[in-house]
Amino acid sequence: MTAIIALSLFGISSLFLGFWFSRKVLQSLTLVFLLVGMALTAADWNQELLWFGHMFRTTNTSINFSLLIQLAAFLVVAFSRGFGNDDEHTHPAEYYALMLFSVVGAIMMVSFDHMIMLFVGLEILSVAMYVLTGSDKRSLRANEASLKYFLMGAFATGILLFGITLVYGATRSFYISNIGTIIASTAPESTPNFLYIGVLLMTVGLLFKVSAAPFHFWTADVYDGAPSIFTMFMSTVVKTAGFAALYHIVGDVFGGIYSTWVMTIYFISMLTLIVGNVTAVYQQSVKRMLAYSSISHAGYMLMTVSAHQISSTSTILYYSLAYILATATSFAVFILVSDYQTGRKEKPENFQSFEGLAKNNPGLAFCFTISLLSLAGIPLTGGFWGKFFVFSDTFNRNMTYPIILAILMSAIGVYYYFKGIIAAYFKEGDIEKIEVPTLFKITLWVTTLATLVLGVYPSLVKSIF
Amino acid sequence: MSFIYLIPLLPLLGFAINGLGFPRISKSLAGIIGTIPPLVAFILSMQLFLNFDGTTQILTLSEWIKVGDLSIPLAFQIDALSIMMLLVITGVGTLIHLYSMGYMAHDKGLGKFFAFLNLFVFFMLILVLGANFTVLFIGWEGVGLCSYLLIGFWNQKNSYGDAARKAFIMNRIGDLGFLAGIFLLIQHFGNTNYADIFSAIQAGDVPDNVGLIAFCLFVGAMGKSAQIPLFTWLPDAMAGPTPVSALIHAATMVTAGIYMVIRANVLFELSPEVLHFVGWIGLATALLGAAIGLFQNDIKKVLAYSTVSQLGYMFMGLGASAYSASFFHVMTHAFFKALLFLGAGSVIHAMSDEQDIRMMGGLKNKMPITYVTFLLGTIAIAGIPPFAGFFSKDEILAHLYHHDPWMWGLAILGSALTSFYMFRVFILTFWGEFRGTEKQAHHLHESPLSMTIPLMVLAVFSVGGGLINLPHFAGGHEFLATWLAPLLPESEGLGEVSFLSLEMGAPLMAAFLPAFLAIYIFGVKKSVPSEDAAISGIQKVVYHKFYIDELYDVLFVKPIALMSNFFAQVIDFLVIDLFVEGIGKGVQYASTEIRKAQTGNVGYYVFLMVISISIILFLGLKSWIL
Amino acid sequence: MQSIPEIIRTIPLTHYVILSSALFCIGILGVLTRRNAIIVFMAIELMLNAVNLLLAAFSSYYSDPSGQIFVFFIMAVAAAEVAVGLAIIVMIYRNIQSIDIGILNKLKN
Amino acid sequence: MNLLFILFFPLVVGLILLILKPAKAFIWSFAASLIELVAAGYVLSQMAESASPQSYLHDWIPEVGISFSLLADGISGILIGLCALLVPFIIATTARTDKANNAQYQGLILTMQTALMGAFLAKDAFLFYFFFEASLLPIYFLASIYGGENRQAISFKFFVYTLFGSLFLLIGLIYVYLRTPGQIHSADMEVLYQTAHGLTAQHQGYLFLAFFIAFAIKMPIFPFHTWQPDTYTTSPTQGTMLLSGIMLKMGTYGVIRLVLPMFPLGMATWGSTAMILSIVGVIYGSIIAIQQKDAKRLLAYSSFAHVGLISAGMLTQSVEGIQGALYQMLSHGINVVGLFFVIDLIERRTKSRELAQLGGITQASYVLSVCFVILSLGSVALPLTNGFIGEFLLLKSVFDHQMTLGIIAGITIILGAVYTLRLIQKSMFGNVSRITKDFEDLSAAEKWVLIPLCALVILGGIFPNVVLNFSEASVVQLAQLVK
Repeated sequence: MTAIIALSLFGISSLFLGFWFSRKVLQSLTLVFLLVGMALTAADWNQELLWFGHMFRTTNTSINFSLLIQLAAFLVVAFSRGFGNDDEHTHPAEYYALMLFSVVGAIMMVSFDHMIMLFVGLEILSVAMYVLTGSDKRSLRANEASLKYFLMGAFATGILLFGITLVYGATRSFYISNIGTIIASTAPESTPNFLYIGVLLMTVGLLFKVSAAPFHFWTADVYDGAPSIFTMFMSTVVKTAGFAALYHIVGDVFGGIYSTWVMTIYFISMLTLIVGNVTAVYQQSVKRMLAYSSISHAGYMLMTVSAHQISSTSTILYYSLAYILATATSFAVFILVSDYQTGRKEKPENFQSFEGLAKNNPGLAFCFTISLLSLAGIPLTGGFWGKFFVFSDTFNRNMTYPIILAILMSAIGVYYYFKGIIAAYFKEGDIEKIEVPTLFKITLWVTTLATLVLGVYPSLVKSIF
Repeated sequence: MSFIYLIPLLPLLGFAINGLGFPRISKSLAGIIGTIPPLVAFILSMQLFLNFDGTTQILTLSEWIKVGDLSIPLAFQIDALSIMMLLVITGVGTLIHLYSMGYMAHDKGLGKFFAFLNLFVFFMLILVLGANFTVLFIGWEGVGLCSYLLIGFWNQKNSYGDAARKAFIMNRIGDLGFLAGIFLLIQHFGNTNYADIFSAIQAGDVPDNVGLIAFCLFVGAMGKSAQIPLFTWLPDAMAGPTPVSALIHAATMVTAGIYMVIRANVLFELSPEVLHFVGWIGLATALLGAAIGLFQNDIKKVLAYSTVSQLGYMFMGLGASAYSASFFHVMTHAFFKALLFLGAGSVIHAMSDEQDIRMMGGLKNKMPITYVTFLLGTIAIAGIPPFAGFFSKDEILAHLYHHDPWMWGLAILGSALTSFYMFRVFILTFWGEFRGTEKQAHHLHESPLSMTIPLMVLAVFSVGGGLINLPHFAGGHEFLATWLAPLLPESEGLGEVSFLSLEMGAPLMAAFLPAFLAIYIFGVKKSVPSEDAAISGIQKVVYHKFYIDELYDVLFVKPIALMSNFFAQVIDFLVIDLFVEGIGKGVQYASTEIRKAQTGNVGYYVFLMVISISIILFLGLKSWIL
Repeated sequence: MQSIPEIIRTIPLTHYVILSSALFCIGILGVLTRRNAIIVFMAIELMLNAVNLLLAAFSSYYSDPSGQIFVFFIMAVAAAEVAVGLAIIVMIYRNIQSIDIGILNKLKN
Repeated sequence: MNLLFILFFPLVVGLILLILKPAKAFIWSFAASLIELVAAGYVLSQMAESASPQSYLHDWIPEVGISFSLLADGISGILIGLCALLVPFIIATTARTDKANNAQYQGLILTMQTALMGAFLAKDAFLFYFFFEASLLPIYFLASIYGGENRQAISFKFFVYTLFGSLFLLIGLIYVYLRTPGQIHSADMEVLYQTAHGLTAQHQGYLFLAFFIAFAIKMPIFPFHTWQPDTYTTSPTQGTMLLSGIMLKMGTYGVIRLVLPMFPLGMATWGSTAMILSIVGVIYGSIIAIQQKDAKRLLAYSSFAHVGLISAGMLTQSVEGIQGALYQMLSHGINVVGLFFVIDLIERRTKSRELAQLGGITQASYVLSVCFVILSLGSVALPLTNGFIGEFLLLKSVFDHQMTLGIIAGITIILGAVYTLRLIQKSMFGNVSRITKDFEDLSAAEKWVLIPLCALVILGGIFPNVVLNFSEASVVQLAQLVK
């Protein structure tokens, strides 16, 4: 797994490069780094390898996840413009470096084979995110967000660690492959009870990362307070990594004791669906709406996790991909519009600031619409097939109630996503042409088209996953 | 016999030309274009009649509807019955077309008018030519449509439009019954061809719900032939131009019901209770119509009600399975009622669209031809020998006498009423001195030739029409009966009757006495019906048609209107839609509630997390350990 | 003279589990009850230390070093966390002259 | 290949219009729709003479056994024909209006056509669903950009309501699909039929409900209809035509294609309920229509009533019923497009649809009134009009199925006459009103749309066999599958 080494080096080096180069250069450099990282990641395709004293295992699944994560990071970097208003007082180099580091952490989270890797990866990711969240030092909202994120994150880490410890106590191993076999081999009655507690606590710790209800409270506030670009990062990279880790743990390691955690995930997924969708209806701020929507999507993916099918992995991958593309697109447009409206409207992040977008910016409106449609799971977009696969996995387990609930909730979802479309197309507003950087524009169209392609020809990637 | 197709097609052609040509084709030309087709059709029918060899023949144009094992052909059937109807329709039709050229001369819609008339003739011919009930149904509804169009011909006047709608809708009610009958027939026989059905029945394959079938068909007849309870549209239908009333609402369309029952006599014969029902409905209608006719002052209304009651007679005849007699009456009635209507039309024409007989009087010098012809018509309908009406009505009565004396008695009463009100109208219109305004007085004039010729021709038929089926006792040999015999069941011979018997005498009394009474009251004492306001008591009830329209209004029209608003505004809007919207509102409410958990306080968040963790652990341990 | 692992083993494992669980819960309680960001943070550290203790106990019981390695990792990472966390707290103190987490609820709903 | 062309050609042109926005949008779209009509006509005639269905198969998502398979047989052929036939008329109705050269508008119509065609052509159940939902988007944008007052709320309600319904369809489909044999399941309708037949009566019951609700909302069937009057009223005329003329048929078609052959046992349990609901809708809609003041709204309710009868007829599962339903879909499509166009013409000239304010138009425009009467006669099912054939067969099938229901449903021919004649009289007859007194006669273009429609109404009444024979074989096959 040379990618993480490379990326760490890139991170460090970009810190130094920051002395000489401007933001633009750094940005393109980071993109290049990420591309290299992807290439290195993909190099291990189709060969099960162990690294770093067997603490680290690269399988195709983990590679897919790593690629997804780097893709997400790539999009975020591509969509990143000036941090704050000017590049002088802010330090782009640090931000890019931190992003690279957290990508490293994320990759460790998706391909760990030893608890330490999980923990360290998680922490690398989180600590970097604490910083990025608070990066806008003068904004009180950012401060509050970062403190909340930090406190609750640390708390969750504590829970996770306690869980790990108990599992270790029960199985005498940190190697999850061993853990799996040990659990499988020992008779249920002879396994100490705190194994189960450990499993549950680990699950909880990771559920916090993917912001599943009732451990979702930080999400809305942190997403809201953080600078939009890092919100994008959190809702794509962090979430994907979290899900990969979660599924790796409960699916692969504790698959043998499915019954111990399935009920928890089962109910939590339903609760998450309800909380995410229903709360989103009320939101006036697009940013918060997207925050809740990311909660609700966690709910959909958890349905697959709880279904625990062979196909679940590929479903999660597909869903994450569609979700990453759609979220990145919608956030990108959101960033443009809210930046444009700052100073013009007193609440630049609300739906009102999108009114009349289609008149002078048909392109932006279109991309925004497609991304929202994809999030809402309407055909022609990747989101539809994501939902489709989720439903079909869940049905394989004959879990009828979650399906019914999921349907009601996706109907509700349509309701709040379309608030954006309605604002953009059918409301009167006064938005002149917003000028968009070339790279930004290209990336925007690429993600949009990718969403459509996923919608009409899903097997393009489905065949890989 | 391919020229048979021409018979219906010619009027259709006329309709097409006039319809598409309107209003470019000049009025005179339009009249001619409109009149020629029925004339030619009549000649062709005559041709058909003359060399008809008594064998029923069926000509299939094409498959019409073919679904699964149901197959309905577009087929024509030529037999004694249809030929007779052809003659009546085309014959009377031609005369009325001719008459219309004069009557409508001043109307700018003349071309349209002739188009509609031709269309009507076309559908009527389809109706009688059809070789199965479904094709009959085409004509059946088609004539309904034409009557709708023609009643509402002067549609600027909303009341006319209402009358037209009323006619169409009431017919539709009947049609539903008819349709049900058709479905039942298909259910049992697989198709609706007369030939197949009747031969099947002769072969003994009698559906056990034959009574129901016959009843459903009769419901259709009720609507079409204005029987109780679906008769109220006919008087209103007089809103249409008078030639329309003559052709559609006297001579042809309204008798479609009788035609259909005769056509389906096999079915009806199998269900005596339905026949009985038919008879009594007919009787009730006859009496009601006659009674209402007594006090009407609108000349056309009187004729309309008399039509209703005459139709009642025909159904009475059918009820007594005196099919040929009823058909005989259909024909004579076509003659004299058409004559009367046209006469009335010519009067109205002369009176510049005045229809109230209280405004008329003393027209006999001003318009002699109309006077004479109208008189002949009146005598004919009153049933005074040896005019056409006498023979036909008398034959029906004779059958009733043998069928059910009570019916017979009441029928006699009815014919007495008829004779009275007809003479009343006649006298008030033509005798005494003129009661109208000056303006009307000084352009009173005899109608043009195009109108009087039809009058005269029809007068001749009204006088001599009886010859078609002159009974034995009068030295005839019942031509019509023998002509139709192959299509009809064996009717019991009526035995010999003499002029002196009660059976013979009563009708004569019923014809003559009321006539004299009417002459005495209105001719000698010159009394004139009082103004609407002055009418009172039972007479008022009768004058207002026993308030039947109002009754229907309260029973059906208003409730449906109320229901409509209730459904639209309460059920749809307040119940169903509120529920639908309610779901959305509910979600929004839930949203405002749930988001309150997001207090923004870290401590609180952590607290909730801890709580939920402990719940999870508790449940977990409970389920796996304890 | 016994080796330290032996001494450790003289106390049954469950005691360690109970003790560290108690510590952990105390930490949690601290997080719940205190409003001062620093003290909350210290409570979290307490939770981590509970974990460390337990890990050490396990590893010496199983005479498997990896547990103690893990402890070192936790300590290191915790240190990093402390650095970031204190930085954040300082930053907030700069802005609102207070580190009371109770008044930080601008972001809600 | 032909099928692919039929399916995607409108989309291509539609996208050209949407993206490039050429100036002469009307020419583009109208020409496109005509080409489409010719192509469809060619394919259908091919089928008619070779008497064999045409199909196209290509991998789509092999991983989960979802294929891109199209089928044009007797049943779908009718609806393809309907869709191809109506769209040119619908586009022609925009001639000489502000919408004529509005590229976006025309583009949306054409995109819509592809979505509809796809739903009718699909042989793979998920492909069907894909288009079934995709068709919502263009119509939603049409309605909420170009609609009347309060358009956003209403069309949004329509969108969510129908989408919500179709989600039930989705899970129903997935449920059956997961029970198809093989490691990789299949969503081919034939396979689904077989699989569904194997399910227990109880499951079939639930699935029937899931499917039927989806389609019932689309049609709509009482009591799922409350989105319909508002949507029809506020949508732009062409939108209403698309909705009532074609899109509604996706629901009825879905019932014929999916519900009837898949769930015989479900039908046994719930069929009668569904049929009763449909017939309630027939009467209910007709009665409401009687008192409507807004002409468009009146037509909306009448369409609601008609589709109720169609659904009732289909649910009898008899050949007559299904044939009648198909034929009535065709006729109803033609009639409503004509009727809505007439209303639109009146509205263009008088700026009003209020029946109370209209009247006497026949004096101003003889042709308009004649066409209106002919179209109305078609919708009141007068013999020798296309409406009669359909309603005759439908009523017969219901009547055979259960006599009382047949009679109740039959009341529609009375009530239908009541509200239709009222509509005619209030608009065409009577005295000219303030706004109709200077009512200008039809332009040539308008005549060229109306008169062919009227011709179709009458031809459809005289030569129904052309269509009936076309679908006969497939329907008989289907009916056997049902038994």
